[in-house]
Amino acid sequence: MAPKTITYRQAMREAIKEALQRDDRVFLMGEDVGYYGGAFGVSKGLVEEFGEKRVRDTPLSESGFVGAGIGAALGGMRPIIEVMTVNFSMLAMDQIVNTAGTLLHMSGGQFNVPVVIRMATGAGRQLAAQHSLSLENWYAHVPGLKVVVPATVDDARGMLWTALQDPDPVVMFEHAGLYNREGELTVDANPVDIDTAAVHRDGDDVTLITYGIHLFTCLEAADRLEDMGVEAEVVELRSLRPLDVETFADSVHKTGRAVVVDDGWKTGGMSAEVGMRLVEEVFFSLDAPIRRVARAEVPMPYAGHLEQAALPQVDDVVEAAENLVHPGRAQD
Amino acid sequence: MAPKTITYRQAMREAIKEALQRDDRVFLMGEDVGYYGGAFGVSKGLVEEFGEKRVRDTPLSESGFVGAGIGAALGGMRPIIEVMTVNFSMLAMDQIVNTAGTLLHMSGGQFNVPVVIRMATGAGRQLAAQHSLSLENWYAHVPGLKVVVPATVDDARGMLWTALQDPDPVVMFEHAGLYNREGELTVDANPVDIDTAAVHRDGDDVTLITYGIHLFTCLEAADRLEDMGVEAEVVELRSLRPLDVETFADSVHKTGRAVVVDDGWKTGGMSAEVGMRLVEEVFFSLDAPIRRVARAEVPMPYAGHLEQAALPQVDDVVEAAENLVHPGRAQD
Amino acid sequence: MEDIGRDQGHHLLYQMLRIRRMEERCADLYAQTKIRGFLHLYIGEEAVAVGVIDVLDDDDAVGGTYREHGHALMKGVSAEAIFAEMFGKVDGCSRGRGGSMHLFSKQHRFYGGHGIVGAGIPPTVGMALADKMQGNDRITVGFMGDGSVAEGEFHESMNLAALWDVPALFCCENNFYAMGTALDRHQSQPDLHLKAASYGIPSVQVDGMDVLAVRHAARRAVEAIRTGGGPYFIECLTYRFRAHSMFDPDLYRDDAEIEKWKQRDPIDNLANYLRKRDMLDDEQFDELDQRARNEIEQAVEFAEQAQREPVEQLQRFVYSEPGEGEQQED
Amino acid sequence: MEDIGRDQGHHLLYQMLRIRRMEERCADLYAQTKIRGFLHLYIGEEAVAVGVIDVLDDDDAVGGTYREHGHALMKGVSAEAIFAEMFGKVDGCSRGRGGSMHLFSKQHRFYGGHGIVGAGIPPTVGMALADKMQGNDRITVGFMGDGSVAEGEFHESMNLAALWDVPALFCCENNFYAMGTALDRHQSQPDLHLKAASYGIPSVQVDGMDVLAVRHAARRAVEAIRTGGGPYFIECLTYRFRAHSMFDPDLYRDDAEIEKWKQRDPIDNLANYLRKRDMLDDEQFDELDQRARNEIEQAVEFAEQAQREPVEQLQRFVYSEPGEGEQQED
Ligand SMILES: Cc1ncc(C[n+]2csc(CCOP(=O)(O)OP(=O)(O)O)c2C)c(N)n1
Ligand SMILES: Cc1ncc(C[n+]2csc(CCOP(=O)(O)OP(=O)(O)O)c2C)c(N)n1
Ligand SMILES: [Mg+2]
Ligand SMILES: [Mg+2]
Repeated sequence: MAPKTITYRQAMREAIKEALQRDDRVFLMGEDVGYYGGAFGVSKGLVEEFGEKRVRDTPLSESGFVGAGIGAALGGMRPIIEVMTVNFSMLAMDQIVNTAGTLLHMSGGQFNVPVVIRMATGAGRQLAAQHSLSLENWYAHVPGLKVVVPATVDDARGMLWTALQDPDPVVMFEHAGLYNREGELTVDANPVDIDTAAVHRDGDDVTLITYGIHLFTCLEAADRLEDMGVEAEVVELRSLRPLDVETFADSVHKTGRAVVVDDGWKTGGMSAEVGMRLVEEVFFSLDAPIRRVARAEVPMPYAGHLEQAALPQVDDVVEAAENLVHPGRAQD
Repeated sequence: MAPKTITYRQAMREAIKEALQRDDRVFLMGEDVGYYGGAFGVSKGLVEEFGEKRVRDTPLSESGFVGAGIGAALGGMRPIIEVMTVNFSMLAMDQIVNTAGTLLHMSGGQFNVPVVIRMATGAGRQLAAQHSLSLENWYAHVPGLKVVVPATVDDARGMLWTALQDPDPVVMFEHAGLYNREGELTVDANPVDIDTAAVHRDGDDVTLITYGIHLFTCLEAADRLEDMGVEAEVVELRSLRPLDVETFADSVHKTGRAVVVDDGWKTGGMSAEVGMRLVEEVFFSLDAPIRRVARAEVPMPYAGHLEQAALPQVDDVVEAAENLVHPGRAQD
Repeated sequence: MEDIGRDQGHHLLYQMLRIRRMEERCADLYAQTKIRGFLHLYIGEEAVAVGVIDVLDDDDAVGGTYREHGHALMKGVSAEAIFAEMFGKVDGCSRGRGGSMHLFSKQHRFYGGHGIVGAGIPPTVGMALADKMQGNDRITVGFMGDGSVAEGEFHESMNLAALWDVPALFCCENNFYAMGTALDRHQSQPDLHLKAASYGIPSVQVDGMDVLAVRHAARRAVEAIRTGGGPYFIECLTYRFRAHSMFDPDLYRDDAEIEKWKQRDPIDNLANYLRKRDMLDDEQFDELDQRARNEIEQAVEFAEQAQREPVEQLQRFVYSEPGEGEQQED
Repeated sequence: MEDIGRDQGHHLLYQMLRIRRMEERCADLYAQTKIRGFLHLYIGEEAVAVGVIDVLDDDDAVGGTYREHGHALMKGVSAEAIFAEMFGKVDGCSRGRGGSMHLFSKQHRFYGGHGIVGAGIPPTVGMALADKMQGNDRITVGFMGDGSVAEGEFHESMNLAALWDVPALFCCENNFYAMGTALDRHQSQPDLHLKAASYGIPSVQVDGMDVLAVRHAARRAVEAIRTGGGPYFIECLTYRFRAHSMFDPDLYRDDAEIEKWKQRDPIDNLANYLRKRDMLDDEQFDELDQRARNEIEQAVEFAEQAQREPVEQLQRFVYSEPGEGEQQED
């Protein structure tokens, strides 16, 4: 079978559809997942196919329906809970962190919570401060949760089923800027693991470590760097909790240099954690300080030129990597 | 005037009282701040003195009353909003982050939000998973917010007034384990700044960087280290946002070694950010990897022996520092 | 219902026309990608903003949702400042930082478009509380959608407003849909004013396609608040003629339903009322309409010409600069 | 009210005595620092847990708040497992991980003490939804305090439960205080059952100091749920005789008020009822009481002897081990 070209959105939709077909206990719930077709069109057509009970529109009640999903999981179902975007997930934060994330431990192992909580994340569409957050790092901070970030169509297609097999809560982040992106679905896309990082490109000079949409920023930067004679290795985290430290530490052990690229704010973001793991694991292999390329520390402005200036760009990654490899040169 | 011995709780109470006396626009609001006297007894007696309007008991409605406090600030008041503990602040997260933290920017500078949001934080009292969080790092991640952590009685007494003068939202964390702690209030305690770190002890061999309750863990560790011939410098952050990088980077520039001690979970915690700042600022002065001593990655268990095992202890700090200074020795 | 005179009638009609023409122009400009991000149009719902805000004093405060262009315009924010904002220009009412969903004007006590459903309600309570604590004789009006009534913050806010007896007017724009979810699929009790009543808040339901009915209800509410002090709730039954946002293919509503509501267009409604009473003829209507169109065209022109914020200013307004922010309403 | 026979009467009395004696013992053990952390006693409120849980089937589920010892015991969790839990021992019903606020027993379908006020309510809706979706003929009971009714999650949950018509029984233990805040200072509508009714949920208020009244209301509710399928709400008017927690100096209540309520002690109430009908004498009472005391003493003994979890196991139960968790109720 030839590889099939598909959008990220379609890949997610197929994943949900397959899950609904394979397991009666699975249902999708969230705001406008039904008749609207999902805020990003991901679940279009599914309510018509599976009915209102298994593709369940909810009122605007993030804490209520996420908590209800957790309860449904305790009661034997396997809910896919869609929180429209990570911005609104703050309203359900307590349920995700302090109910889903604690029940197994607090009950001494009795009550595990098999839910998958999906949410769109990220900026880049001029939605301004309240609709542009990237809070993956907050969820990745919490023991009891697993956090995955599909970036490729293979992962959009494959991660959901694996996550649904997991007895514990999995939070899945889909960057809204990816839905229209096309990619080739490899034939053996399904199933995929949800706890390893992937090396997308080999290189000896510097490692670019990232996740989500900036995989593509980094791949483009690596192309540009190649033209400049710098061989960049690109590592995509895929899972933010657990972190596959071995894969990215091995890479930096080899290259001696790392740039960590993150869509969220820099201070206290994922890139800080990745950086510190490198310090802990391969400090003596480091030839240069670790560099972070992340979002500017500002509530995201609406105006397009300001938004683009606030977000990590290919140029920023190229410059950071180039500076590490040739410290003197950039100043010229 | 001789220095006065006072508990942290009394210092906070005096600070609130003074603020209520000095500025008519100031009022205290929160669950049980009135007739109960505050969950930790901080506001005991104040409703009797200032009346129900200025010491305002709220229903259990974290999002509602925090948002109301934000509105009151917009309307010309200077509310001190008490969220009983950081655990419950997740219910008000959206208001704090996505209203208080965004309004100034979204409005192009028109609507600043002069609130102080106080909350107790931390573990150590066998309150189990849901009541033992330390999420200071989450708030410190957010541009638009300032985050301060008084650890000494001087700061408990002095930071509030300074924070109330700030035109922007300030989140203040009080570790619940500090309220009973006594300290000497220095005569010139008031006012204090809320944006610099403090060096509590000088030393040339290693820098211990921390904030909140673990200032005392670190000071004790430094005493123990001294006995072992290791001179530790102790830096207390005081403010988590902005971070006074200069002070702690200068110290590590001098000592070449750093242990960062944090009450929260390690992954993605404050200690990761502090560590990465050191990598960015003084990488070439580092003689050894930066070490983190933080909470074990587990929802806090109730049982006392498990809780203590999960929390940073003086022993852990001593061992980490000692290992950095004498890498070979500990293995013996 | 109260009778109105010719001038008042023309004034209300004109205000609704300004909003209508503004929103239609927004749709064009979105298609031309001059306006970006989310854009939620108010077409069909004009009688609500106009009827309510018309009875307010200048120093009363108003806050809205992300569907707030009409409220901003009616509260006095200029069309220029609104379009410049949506164009992301520095002359916008939020200096281009907010966009369509986040119009602000401190001068007009318009405290914003809020993007998080329900999250604007608690601050409304707080602003009213501030007035009460300071003895100010002014009220705060918070608009909200039917969808927000399902959010916990609605409930927490109603309880607080009632307990503290604050001078707030809550105005629910019940347009029967929260995005694609019909009212009876998101509310177990679709008579939303009964919800507020269950907190002891005086509460009425009103025809939101009839600006005179809305204005009448709002006037009574405002009087009650100014004399009694406590909160009040108005549910306006209305309808959006357009999709939820420019991204919405609007697959979940019947054409017939939309048509039925269009028969009740609030502008036609008022125009017919005035015509029947000989207070309006076609020429007058056209003149009002032309005036509105001209204002909007000029505003678009202004926005086109306006400057962008230099990118060096990206990090401004994260925190107040020294000396800023101290005069906050005191 | 339904009549009860002697056996039933003794059974209910005995259950309340078990709870009372357990709670009294907890207070001692807290003073001895054998129990640590937060401890919230149920003394005075026993009729609620006993009256409601008595009419449930074994495979109905129950969830509570942090004041849940009584519910756990009544649902079948052994006093041994409860005390061992509060002692932080591995034989505790949550292996010492949960403590007083977080008793759990999967075997008894007791899904926990929940520490975050209001946050247990949405999961209750979800558990009932799961039963409905799977066609299970069982119901889920969620207990909550009056304080939780002010939280947004209460409101979101009532709406969801009513919209989805789930087999859930919500039982509000209205003890007139949320910590130190009196009911009428935290609820604009202190008749809490009216709140649930405003979502279209059948709802009653009942004397929570009268176990027979509670049981009667619960039986009717459970029948309604099992036949009709939808949710039901019972508000029990009750009172805690002790402070909110062991940290609470209880400065906000009148002694006279406490005394008044103590006159209505649910145990005395039932005992008097039975005595009047010649179904109980002093000797029988003492015998029941002694049986309860013995059970509790044995449980304390068990807890004393039980082992602590080895510290090497600290990180267990953060995630399921391979093979664990797959049998989750399916
Ligand atoms: C808390 C939150 N959840 C979800 C959204 C996404 N969203 C934006 S508007 C909307 C529907 C709101 O409907 P309603 O309150 O009736 O207002 P209307 O759009 O009809 O004016 C939704 C779900 C949001 N902005 N905030
Ligand atoms: C969300 C949240 N806010 C605050 C608290 C602190 N707190 C614990 S119990 C309590 C009072 C609850 O009162 P009520 O619901 O009436 O239950 P009762 O204790 O009377 O049984 C409060 C404020 C909490 N646990 N959770
Ligand atoms: Mg609507
Ligand atoms: Mg109570």
